[in-house]
Amino acid sequence: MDINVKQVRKNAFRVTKTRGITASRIRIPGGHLDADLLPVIQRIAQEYGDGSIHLTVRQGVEIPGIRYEDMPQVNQLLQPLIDRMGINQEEPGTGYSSAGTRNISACIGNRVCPYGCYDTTAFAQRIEKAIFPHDLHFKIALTGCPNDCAKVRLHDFGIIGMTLPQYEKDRCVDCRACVKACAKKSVDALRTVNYKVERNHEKCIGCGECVINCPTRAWTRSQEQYYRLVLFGRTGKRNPRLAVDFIKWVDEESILKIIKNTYAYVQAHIDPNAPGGKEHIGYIVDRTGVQEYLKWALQDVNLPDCAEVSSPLYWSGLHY
Amino acid sequence: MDINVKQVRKNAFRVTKTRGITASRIRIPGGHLDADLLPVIQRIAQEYGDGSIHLTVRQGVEIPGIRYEDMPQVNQLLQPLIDRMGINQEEPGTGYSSAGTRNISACIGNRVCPYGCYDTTAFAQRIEKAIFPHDLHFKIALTGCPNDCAKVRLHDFGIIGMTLPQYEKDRCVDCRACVKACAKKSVDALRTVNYKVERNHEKCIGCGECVINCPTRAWTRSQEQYYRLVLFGRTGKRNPRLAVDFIKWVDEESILKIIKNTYAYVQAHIDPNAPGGKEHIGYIVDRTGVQEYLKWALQDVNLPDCAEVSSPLYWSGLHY
Amino acid sequence: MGYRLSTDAMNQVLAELGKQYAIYAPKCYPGGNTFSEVDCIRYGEVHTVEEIETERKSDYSFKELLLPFSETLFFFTENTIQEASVIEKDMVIFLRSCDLHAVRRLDEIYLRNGLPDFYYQRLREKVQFVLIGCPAAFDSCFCVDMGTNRSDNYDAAFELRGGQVYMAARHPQWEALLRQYGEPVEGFAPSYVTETPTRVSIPADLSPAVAKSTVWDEYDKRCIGCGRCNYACPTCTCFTMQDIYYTDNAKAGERRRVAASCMVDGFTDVAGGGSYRKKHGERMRFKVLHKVYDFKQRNGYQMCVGCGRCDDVCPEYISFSAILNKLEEAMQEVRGDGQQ
Amino acid sequence: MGYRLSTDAMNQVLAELGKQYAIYAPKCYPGGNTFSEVDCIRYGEVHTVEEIETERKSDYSFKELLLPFSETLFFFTENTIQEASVIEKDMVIFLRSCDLHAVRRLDEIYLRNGLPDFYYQRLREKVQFVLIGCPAAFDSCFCVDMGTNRSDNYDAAFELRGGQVYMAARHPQWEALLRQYGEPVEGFAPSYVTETPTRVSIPADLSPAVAKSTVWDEYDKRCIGCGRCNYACPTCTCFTMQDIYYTDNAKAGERRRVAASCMVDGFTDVAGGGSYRKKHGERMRFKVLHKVYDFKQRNGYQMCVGCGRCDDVCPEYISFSAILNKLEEAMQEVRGDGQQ
Amino acid sequence: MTVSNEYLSHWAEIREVIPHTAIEYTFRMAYQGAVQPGQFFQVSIPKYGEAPISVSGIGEGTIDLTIRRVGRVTNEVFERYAGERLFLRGPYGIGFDVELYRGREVVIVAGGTGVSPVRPVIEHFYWHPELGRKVSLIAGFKSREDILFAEDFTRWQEQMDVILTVDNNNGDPDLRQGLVTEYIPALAIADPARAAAIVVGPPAMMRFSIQALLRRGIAEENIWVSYERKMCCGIGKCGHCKIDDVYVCLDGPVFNYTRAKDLAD
Amino acid sequence: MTVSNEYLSHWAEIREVIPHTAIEYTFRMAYQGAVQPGQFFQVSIPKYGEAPISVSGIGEGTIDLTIRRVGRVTNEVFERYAGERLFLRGPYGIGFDVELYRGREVVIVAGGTGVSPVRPVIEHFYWHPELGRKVSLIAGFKSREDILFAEDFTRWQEQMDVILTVDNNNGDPDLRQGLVTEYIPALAIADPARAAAIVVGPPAMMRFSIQALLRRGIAEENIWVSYERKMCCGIGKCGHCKIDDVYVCLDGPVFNYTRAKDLAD
Repeated sequence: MDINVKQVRKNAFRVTKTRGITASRIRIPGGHLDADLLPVIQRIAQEYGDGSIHLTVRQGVEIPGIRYEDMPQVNQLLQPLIDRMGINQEEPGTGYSSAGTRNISACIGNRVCPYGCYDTTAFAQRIEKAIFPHDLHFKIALTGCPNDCAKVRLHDFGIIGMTLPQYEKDRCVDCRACVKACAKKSVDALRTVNYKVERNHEKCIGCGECVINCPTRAWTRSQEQYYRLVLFGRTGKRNPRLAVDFIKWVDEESILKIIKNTYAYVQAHIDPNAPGGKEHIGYIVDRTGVQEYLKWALQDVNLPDCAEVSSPLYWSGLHY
Repeated sequence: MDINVKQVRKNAFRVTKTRGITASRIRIPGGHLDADLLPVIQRIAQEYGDGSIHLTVRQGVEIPGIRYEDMPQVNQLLQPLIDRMGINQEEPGTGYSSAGTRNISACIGNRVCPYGCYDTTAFAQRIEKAIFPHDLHFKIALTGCPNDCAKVRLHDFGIIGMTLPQYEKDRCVDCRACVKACAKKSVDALRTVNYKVERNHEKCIGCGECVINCPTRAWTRSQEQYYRLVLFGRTGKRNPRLAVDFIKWVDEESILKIIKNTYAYVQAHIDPNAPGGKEHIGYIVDRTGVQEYLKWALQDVNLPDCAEVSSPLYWSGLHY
Repeated sequence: MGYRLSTDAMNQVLAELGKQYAIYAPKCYPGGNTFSEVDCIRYGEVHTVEEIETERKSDYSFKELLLPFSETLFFFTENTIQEASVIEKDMVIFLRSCDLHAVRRLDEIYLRNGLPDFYYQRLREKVQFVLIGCPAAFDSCFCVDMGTNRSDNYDAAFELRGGQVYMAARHPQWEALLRQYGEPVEGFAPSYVTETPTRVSIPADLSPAVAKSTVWDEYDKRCIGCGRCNYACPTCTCFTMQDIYYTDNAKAGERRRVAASCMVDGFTDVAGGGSYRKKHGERMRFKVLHKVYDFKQRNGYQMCVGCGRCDDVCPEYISFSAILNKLEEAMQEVRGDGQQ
Repeated sequence: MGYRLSTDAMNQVLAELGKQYAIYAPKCYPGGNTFSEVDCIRYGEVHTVEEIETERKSDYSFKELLLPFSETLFFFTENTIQEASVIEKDMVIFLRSCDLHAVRRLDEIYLRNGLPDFYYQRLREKVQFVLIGCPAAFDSCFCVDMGTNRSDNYDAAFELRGGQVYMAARHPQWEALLRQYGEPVEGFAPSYVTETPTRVSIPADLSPAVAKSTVWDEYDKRCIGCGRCNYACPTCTCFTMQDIYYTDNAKAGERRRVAASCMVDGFTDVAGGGSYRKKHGERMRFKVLHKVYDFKQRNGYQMCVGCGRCDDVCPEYISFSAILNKLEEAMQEVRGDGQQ
Repeated sequence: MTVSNEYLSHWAEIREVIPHTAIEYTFRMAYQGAVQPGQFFQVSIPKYGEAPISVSGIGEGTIDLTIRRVGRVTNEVFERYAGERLFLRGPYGIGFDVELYRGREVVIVAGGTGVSPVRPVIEHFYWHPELGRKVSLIAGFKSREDILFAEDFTRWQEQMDVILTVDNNNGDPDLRQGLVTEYIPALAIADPARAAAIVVGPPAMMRFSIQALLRRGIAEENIWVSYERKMCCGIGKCGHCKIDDVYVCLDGPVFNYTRAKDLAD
Repeated sequence: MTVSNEYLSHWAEIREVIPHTAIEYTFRMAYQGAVQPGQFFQVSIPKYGEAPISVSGIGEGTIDLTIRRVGRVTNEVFERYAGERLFLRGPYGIGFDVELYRGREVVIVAGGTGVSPVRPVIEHFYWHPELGRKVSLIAGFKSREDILFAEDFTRWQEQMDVILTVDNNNGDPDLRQGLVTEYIPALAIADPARAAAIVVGPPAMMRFSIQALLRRGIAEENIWVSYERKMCCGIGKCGHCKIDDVYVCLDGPVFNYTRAKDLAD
């Protein structure tokens, strides 16, 4: 069996622990798919795999138990998934064109969740379109609100939905539902002054608890959807760490641009001898300095006026 | 429409943002399922949902677009999933008996991944059996190795697989593959002394890179599977934080017992007025003090001799 | 006499009316609801037919036009009191039959129950009502059972049929306008609902004794006491007074009244820390009996108009109509009927 | 003469043999492989038939019994040198035909190529070989094409057939044992493979000129230079010397030799920092030609025995047999045949 | 039709401030007009708020308002002195009709600030003993420090059966000890069937006192109670005082027990 | 059959230590036995290791081992002084057969430490000029400080054409400047067809020198080279010195170019 494992990996198959056996990794940006695609997955699993599937922690589907020889057939069968999910592809019928940039993760977002501040899946798909295929090992995750169910703070780019609460004073009846909710469930950014509510904008994390708990629509959501962009969280053996806040109240366009800029930055600075071509961006930033990164990241980015850029950026976490 | 939303939630349906519409949340402990169950999911999505599904960040499946009225029918249809996944249930045909304790997450583990130190899915299923159904909001995640692809450090219980590398000196040919791999990809815990390798046990994180890179089987895995148990990581609005190391080189039985002990601890100490009955364990520990928690957690736990218990425990993270 | 108008023509009518009136109708506020990208339908000033939301029920009623959620009564300076002034224009309010029935309830309380309310009355006198024809009930509506499905005491009637506007007017000046912009239609009468998906029946022998039923206990747990049902209700009219001095200059200030809810903590607080109906089930009982018993005892007809907004707005999916339908059983329980 | 024995009887034979011999055979080391819960099959001492792994190919060969991965040659004290002693017992090694052929290659190098090797020879003289009958080839085997599928120069032959042991012995004492514990079987001969799933063909005109082919370039990227292919190969015999002084007492120490790999960095290092074959493709070319050209040039027969272990063990799934099958094309390329 | 703005208050001068306890003062206000015992005024200080306060005394050109310092408005009221002004509107509600008690034995049971609304009734019979037959007064307070109208009680004792009880009298011979209900059974009532009773105080105290009075043979229709609610409007609009189909501000605060007994909060 | 243990070394006394550069010394060892120029010994210090070292001089009862301090063993060797001992085994391999050069013009091109193995050949013709015809020596070093056997060069110049070149002579008139190959074209060779050449040095230097010599008309079969490999065993076992089907330790280190030219590393 002569297999170019680098090509196998690039083609989104895995080199498994079992000799001769691979696994197919299906991208599902944002985790959402039409149920009529399930038979496609089932067929691959049953005809070429071991009949089981694994829903991955990045919300892809991994089909184990596939023989390397069967990769071309599996790639053929994957095509409807690739087409329907709108995955950029170099050549139809050849499966995924890259695997370095991981499936873009997202909580279920505002399609379903009451807390979600935006359509996480749609934004995930938009990012996917903009950056995939790419061999660089980027992990991007989106979460609908500061509850961060998607745990984006352990990804390279964590995108946290926010709403800028709009307060219509004349609809407020001083029931204090917002104030209590903010204190109990969020960051205690609301105070009652003269029976009306004052929001501490610096403290506010844009979670929308005030809106959710307001019985009169005195609090409503901003038409604009905002985000907190957090950077370079990671797990891993040496220094697992939380992402740090980069920009609060940032917009979708800026995030897209910053991500693309970061690809350029990493391509320019990655250690060419990194094992498996993987070097976590965090280590690259350690080497170049944060300022160099920021120079690249913010190039040609037009931040909204309300955006708050954190500076300087410090990461900590555990060190082994 | 008169719906007891507490019962809806307990029954693992969601109160969505859309009036009258719920979503069914399918538990898939460890994320692994037989592909022949996919038609069950598909049928629910197509007959009762909106035809789409969401693979959740906890590796369950969420079927959106279901009318509350249809919950009983959906529960009937869910039965094969519940049976085949071995989910403890109070009464057949009534769906899930609880939802507080979340689906147990796990990376693909050693069924597939070369780095995996144990069968994450099997352990996840074992924990599921031991603790579900339960209304307490516990998040448990397992990852096969210290790479922590499952990002367990943002869960209440993070279980990180480890192997205790066994060194057969007489098979070592001083190729230094292990030393280089450990330095480059892990924690640099290996040193060459007299052409043989010395492992710094205090530093070693049990990732198995030495074993994986050894060309002669001088390094092999321990028969015993060990774990690092990390505690009370969380996302959330107020104080997202990484889990802290609790016990290194701990065994499966002890972990199970500690988790069960923690349920008892939380039941005894949770704020009865917590919003939605949810209070993160971390806040309870803040209130009772770590020592009180440890007293409960370690009750009747027989740790293996090699287990290293961290003390004291400090969490940090971001504060908003 | 009815008239048919194109939407363009109707917009001209509205423009004409706009000279004298501020015109309010249910309106879509995109993304203006609690959850992300969910619209809110509530009352706002409109200038065109297109702005009038006729497909969806308004989440909040017209009530807030007559009894604003927050209304300044007086302005104070050091030594003077200045009554807040009323809006200058007259007002046209588009509403459905149930809401038009609700107007009578508001009037009952604010014009007749004790002394008349100065602020309500001065506004009320400026209002003309346009009935929105209501061809079909929404899921939670139960106007037919409450007898509020049909109204004749409108100043005008309005209905969209097949992209065209149908109007009838009792107001002579308006009639003239319609004649100018529309064409007469024989026999136009606004549609009204004759059956509703939700049905309610209220026991004939309902009495305060029902308070002792266990039916209310369920709501101790289910109800979160948020007050949405009250704020959305077109007949709930309670308020609380607030006096403030301005942050910018404590010598000046105002007295306001804001909508109050009998479901929300603090409603029954008395001086010194006492309060009544601490349990949410008790509040629910109070509210329900107010709507379908007390008011009727006092005024001879039911307060609840069956619009179903309380059901629609409840985040806990507590259904008011479902409670009404439990009253029979609750009465049996307190009478000692049934199983025992 | 062949014998059939029950496994119990065979275990008694082994027990008898165990008095004189340390018996080595491929053995399953549960979870002993690189990846979690994957068994490793390699050589170890056995005492029962059940311990002998006959179903799976051993990941590592018998080689390490004759040429341990790490072997102490001398012990040193301040002024003395003490030759390491040899194991006391004689040795029986169970192996398949391919490996038995490999023994000849080891002998070729260690007994004949230059001066004989003292350490090898003194071990080699203690060894008896038991051929394991090989009824079917594994996926990566290509012994037939290498002519190593059949061996007759065994001291005994062994095969499990339907749960029973079949043995034949050339060693007179063993014959006696078999007669004692087993029953004679006419015409027993150990099975051997006659076809393999993997086929190889080596160009008749293969020459060092093939070094210039571009076929090797692929391995610059694919090969990681880990040496597994060498360590697993039954015919790779290179070693490196190591002298150490003990950590506990620097006055004492030892000289060892450890297995070396021509694929691993450092193999060709010379004093002062120079080295040869820096590119992994060059190393691959060197190894391949060593196995299927150089050795034959020197000794008249191919070194490679076609066991396929190098294919099985390569973490990068580089197939040695696939390379052999590319040699024809590579030769065409350097000859200037084919497309141009 | 233009209606008058009932929410408009009018300045009234503070004639006298009579402290009872640290947090309870009586403000004697200049006031002209008819007032019934048990009625209430909306007392306010612009920018601080408005609060319903029972009339605790009716004088010549004055009314007494006994105010407990418990919140924003009352805090601010306590900053006012004689000669300064408060805003008033009212009186509102239906009070005690003293004519109903003419010539009858009257038992008054009051707890804490519940003494305020009944004080004008007591005063009425104190100053017009000829109109009554016999007044028995049981008043309960938490402690000696909480007693309101202490001097009045001393005065009232001259003419009436006065039982002044506190939770713990600490041996003070002037005070009884225990709940007001404990003193009802022993009360000297000559003709319970015709006797009238007035009960004002916290809900539990009222409930048990009424039970005790009924056991003494006092008829339901001869018992009156006064309800405390935090009215915002005083005119049947704001809803805070509604109990069942009753608006306390319009239909009370004083109710005959035959009506009150069915009211469920 | 018992074989002797070829891996056993034997003590040999250091007679003299001759420093050349900071890191290159010649150790003159007591030694009895036949040695060919170009052969090598395995030199070791127990517990430190063993290294193959070419013979750089053959004397009466001595051999010279010129050692560069580059690693564990050689570091340790440098700690030894005259009178102390080193372990030796060997000689191994096939060296230069000086008989082949008898009466012929001999061109010797050596680079760096490549001078060591050819030194015995040079010495042979220096001490026995009657056996040769003419020896031309081109030796290249990095710099003046790297020159080995500097005094020998001075001595050899008496009898031979010696070109001593360094990368940069910094104006030193005793030294040439540039690569050894640059001096081959101008070399005086009377009868290239019969001349013999010896080339020893780094791979690239050897490759280009041979090309230059061939261009001068020296026949392939008259060129000899010596290969440097880090043998562990010296006896055809350890594999480190194998090139194609050749074991440098057995079949070399000295090869005729007709054999060497096909060897590919």
